[in-house]
Amino acid sequence: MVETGKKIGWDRAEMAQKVAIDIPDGSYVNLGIGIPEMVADFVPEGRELIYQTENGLLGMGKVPEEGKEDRELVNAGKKCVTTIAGASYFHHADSFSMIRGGHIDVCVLGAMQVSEKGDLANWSTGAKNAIPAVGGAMDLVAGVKRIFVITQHVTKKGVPKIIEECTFPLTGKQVVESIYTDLAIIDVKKDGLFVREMGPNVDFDYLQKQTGVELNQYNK
Amino acid sequence: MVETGKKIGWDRAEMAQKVAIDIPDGSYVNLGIGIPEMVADFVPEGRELIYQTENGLLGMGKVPEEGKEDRELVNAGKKCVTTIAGASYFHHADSFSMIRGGHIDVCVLGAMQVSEKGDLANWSTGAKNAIPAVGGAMDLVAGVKRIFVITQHVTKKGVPKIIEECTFPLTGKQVVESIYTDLAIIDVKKDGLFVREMGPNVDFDYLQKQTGVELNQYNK
Amino acid sequence: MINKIVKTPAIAVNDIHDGATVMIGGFGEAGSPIELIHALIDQGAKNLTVVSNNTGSGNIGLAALIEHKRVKKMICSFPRTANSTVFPELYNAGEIELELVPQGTLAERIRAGGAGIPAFYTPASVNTPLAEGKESRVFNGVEFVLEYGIKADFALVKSAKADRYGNLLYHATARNFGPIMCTASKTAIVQSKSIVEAGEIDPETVVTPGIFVQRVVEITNPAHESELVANQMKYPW
Amino acid sequence: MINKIVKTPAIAVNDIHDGATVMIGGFGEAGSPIELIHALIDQGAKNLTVVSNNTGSGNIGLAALIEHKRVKKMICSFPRTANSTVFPELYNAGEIELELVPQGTLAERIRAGGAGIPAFYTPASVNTPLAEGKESRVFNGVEFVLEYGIKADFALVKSAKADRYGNLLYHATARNFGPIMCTASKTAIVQSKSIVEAGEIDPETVVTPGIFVQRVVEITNPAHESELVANQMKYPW
Repeated sequence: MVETGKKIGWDRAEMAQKVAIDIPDGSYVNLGIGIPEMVADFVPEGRELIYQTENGLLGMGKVPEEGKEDRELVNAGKKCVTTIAGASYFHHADSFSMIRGGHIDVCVLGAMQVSEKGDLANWSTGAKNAIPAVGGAMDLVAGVKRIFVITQHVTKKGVPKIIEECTFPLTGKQVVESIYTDLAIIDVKKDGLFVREMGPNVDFDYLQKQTGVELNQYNK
Repeated sequence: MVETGKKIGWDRAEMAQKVAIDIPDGSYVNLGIGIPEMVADFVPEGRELIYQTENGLLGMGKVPEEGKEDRELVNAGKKCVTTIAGASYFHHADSFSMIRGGHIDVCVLGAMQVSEKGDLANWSTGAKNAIPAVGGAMDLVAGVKRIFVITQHVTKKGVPKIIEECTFPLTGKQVVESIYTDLAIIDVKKDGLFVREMGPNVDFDYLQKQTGVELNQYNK
Repeated sequence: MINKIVKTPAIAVNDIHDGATVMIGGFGEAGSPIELIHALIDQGAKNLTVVSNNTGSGNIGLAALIEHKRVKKMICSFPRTANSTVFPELYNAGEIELELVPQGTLAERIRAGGAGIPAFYTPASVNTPLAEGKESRVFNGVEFVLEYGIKADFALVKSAKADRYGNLLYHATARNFGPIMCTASKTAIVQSKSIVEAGEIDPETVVTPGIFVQRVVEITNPAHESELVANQMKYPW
Repeated sequence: MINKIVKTPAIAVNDIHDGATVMIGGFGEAGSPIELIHALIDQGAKNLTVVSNNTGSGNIGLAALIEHKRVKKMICSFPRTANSTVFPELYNAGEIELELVPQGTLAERIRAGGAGIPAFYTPASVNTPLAEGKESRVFNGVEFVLEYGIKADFALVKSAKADRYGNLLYHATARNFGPIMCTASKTAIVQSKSIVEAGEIDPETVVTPGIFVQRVVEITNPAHESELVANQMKYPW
């Protein structure tokens, strides 16, 4: 039972922080567009992560100071960024060699749907008049060692995003390792989805009701 | 009939010069190890050729002055070279992208045997105890637009090198455009081998006797 | 003397023919060769197949080329931008074809085209709609899809520094598709912010060796796509 | 703090195990990581599969590794040199295996290994003995042969400049196989003539981004292979 009136679950910053804690020191990381980008703000003290952006930069730094933007120094979301000391530029084929070749340790992506098996749908609703646009998502899920998803637990209309089988076109099959939502952290295991942690004022029954597939608890 | 006592055919430098004359201004050229390297010494005045060496240099220059050699600035024959203004270095995969991708205009190679159809054998006699070593020859003949062969017309033992079918293992099939020997320049055409030019004191009958396959004359 | 420098964008794009396949560099605004694209609009070639990661912004650059119905087909990974309705409208009206390709596959297909590799296998898109109808094959227990190299008649690319041989340096993430597109096209046409003497570019730092470039035109003050879009400019103006 | 710098070649090659696949950079003398190879000889790993363009000169470097019977199999394009009898003797005695690969195919197979491409088609070697037993396929009327990516457990590579992240610059034609071997190996071990502070290498000029490198050791005065051979040196000395 979840009490009303209290804040339920985590806000976006807290979600990003949960992801950040799970990325080991020294990792090479690709952050998707949107909430995933916030992960960079919460790297625990003492850890050094190297950010790759698939449009040709390894060693992406912070957002530039106002007035110091370079329109041709951007991330995959086409926002202006900076470089760290020790950065490098490369062309697109080399960039995706890093990705496809398994050299990136962690990729954090948004999701429309995630299935019980770790299938991810995050590029198209399959709707008739939608312009299909895939970008680098399929290459990332196929090549990066660990895929973390960060997403609201349900859609704005309250429909579960974590479900038995994705109904939207897939980005990749059996690719997601863990799902970080506003309500919980859920690991994708061979024998199902396991809840690792729940947000403030979230209990298992409440979480299960917001989820389209049966959840499991560790040690139960 | 060829008169005795007179110099018959061309020497190596003259052979190299004949090749050089046939390479158009502005060409990108890869020169094989040995006699082919001499071609660079005979580029006609007013022409600019760019030399690629498959070990990662475009814009190879002359042999360095004595004492100025850099042991890590070498050509495919592992001899010290220099660079021209406007040169570039690249790794081996990029180098063979140039070659395989059809970006090199002309490659000049030595030969053990050339067939009537333009098949080339230049890497192995197929002998039992020989250590097979192929280098970049197969990539060059498969990728470069025009393959010129420069070779003695017959072996040291007097055996014809231009023959109906190669008996040695092939480097590539139907790849040679023209053959420059000490005796003649021969073009490989769909309907046979055509003699374009003969060396000093060489006549057609003599040439034919030194050749293991029927030769044709242009305009006959 | 080898000299690939031409005087104007108009001369540079003069022989792009109707029906040509044209690769256009850029990732969004970064590396987009706007002046060359505008010269191509002026030149008039149509029925083009364009290979480019995106479909342009606003009503300038690539979006303008599409808007003027010069493009029969787009091969790209992300034909959506927040600030352009040009492509979506034509696409929904059935007036432009789209071949949607995952970004890494697009990059590798272009590289393969330039490297003489007719086809290769990639894990990207397996088990998705983008692999439908494609050959697949299992290597060591993992499924891959067969993808083909792409070649083009022309490439339009933006560089930061060039010389008469066509050696190129790029600026920051404007590099993106430029180097591989130069390799995959018969005629690579480059607009460069500066042109320097041969030898001024350190051979250790050359990104695109001149062999891959056929024409270079100096555009010292290229327009900023985002500024043009913000000012609601439409090409031609 | 990420710091890939290790103090000695011995530490750098410490965990190379018996039976490992090891890529060794170099085209003849240029780019050959002699000090790392000698450390590997001292370390003792055997039954190695070595991927390298050549088989070494004299009785030092790669030739010495082979002479000490540490190498079970060579994958290379040109196992002949004017001044080494080490490989030919073992080969003719049936004591070392050879997989002969055209140089461009070798380079592309290494690149593919590093780029997550399991297999690709190339025109090189078609209709030759080196294509025998290999799958072939016709694309647009031209025959190609199927070749597979190569991965390695370790790479030994020589660079000119490095930083703690593993970013590398090379010198002249010593670059050759180094960059692609770093991408294709789980653990790329680099000996560098100098190590500089992070940020001293211009991001525009980095040849091997640090992500592909696991260990860097500074060797400020590497031996010259040709000098050692001329002096008839034998390793270990």
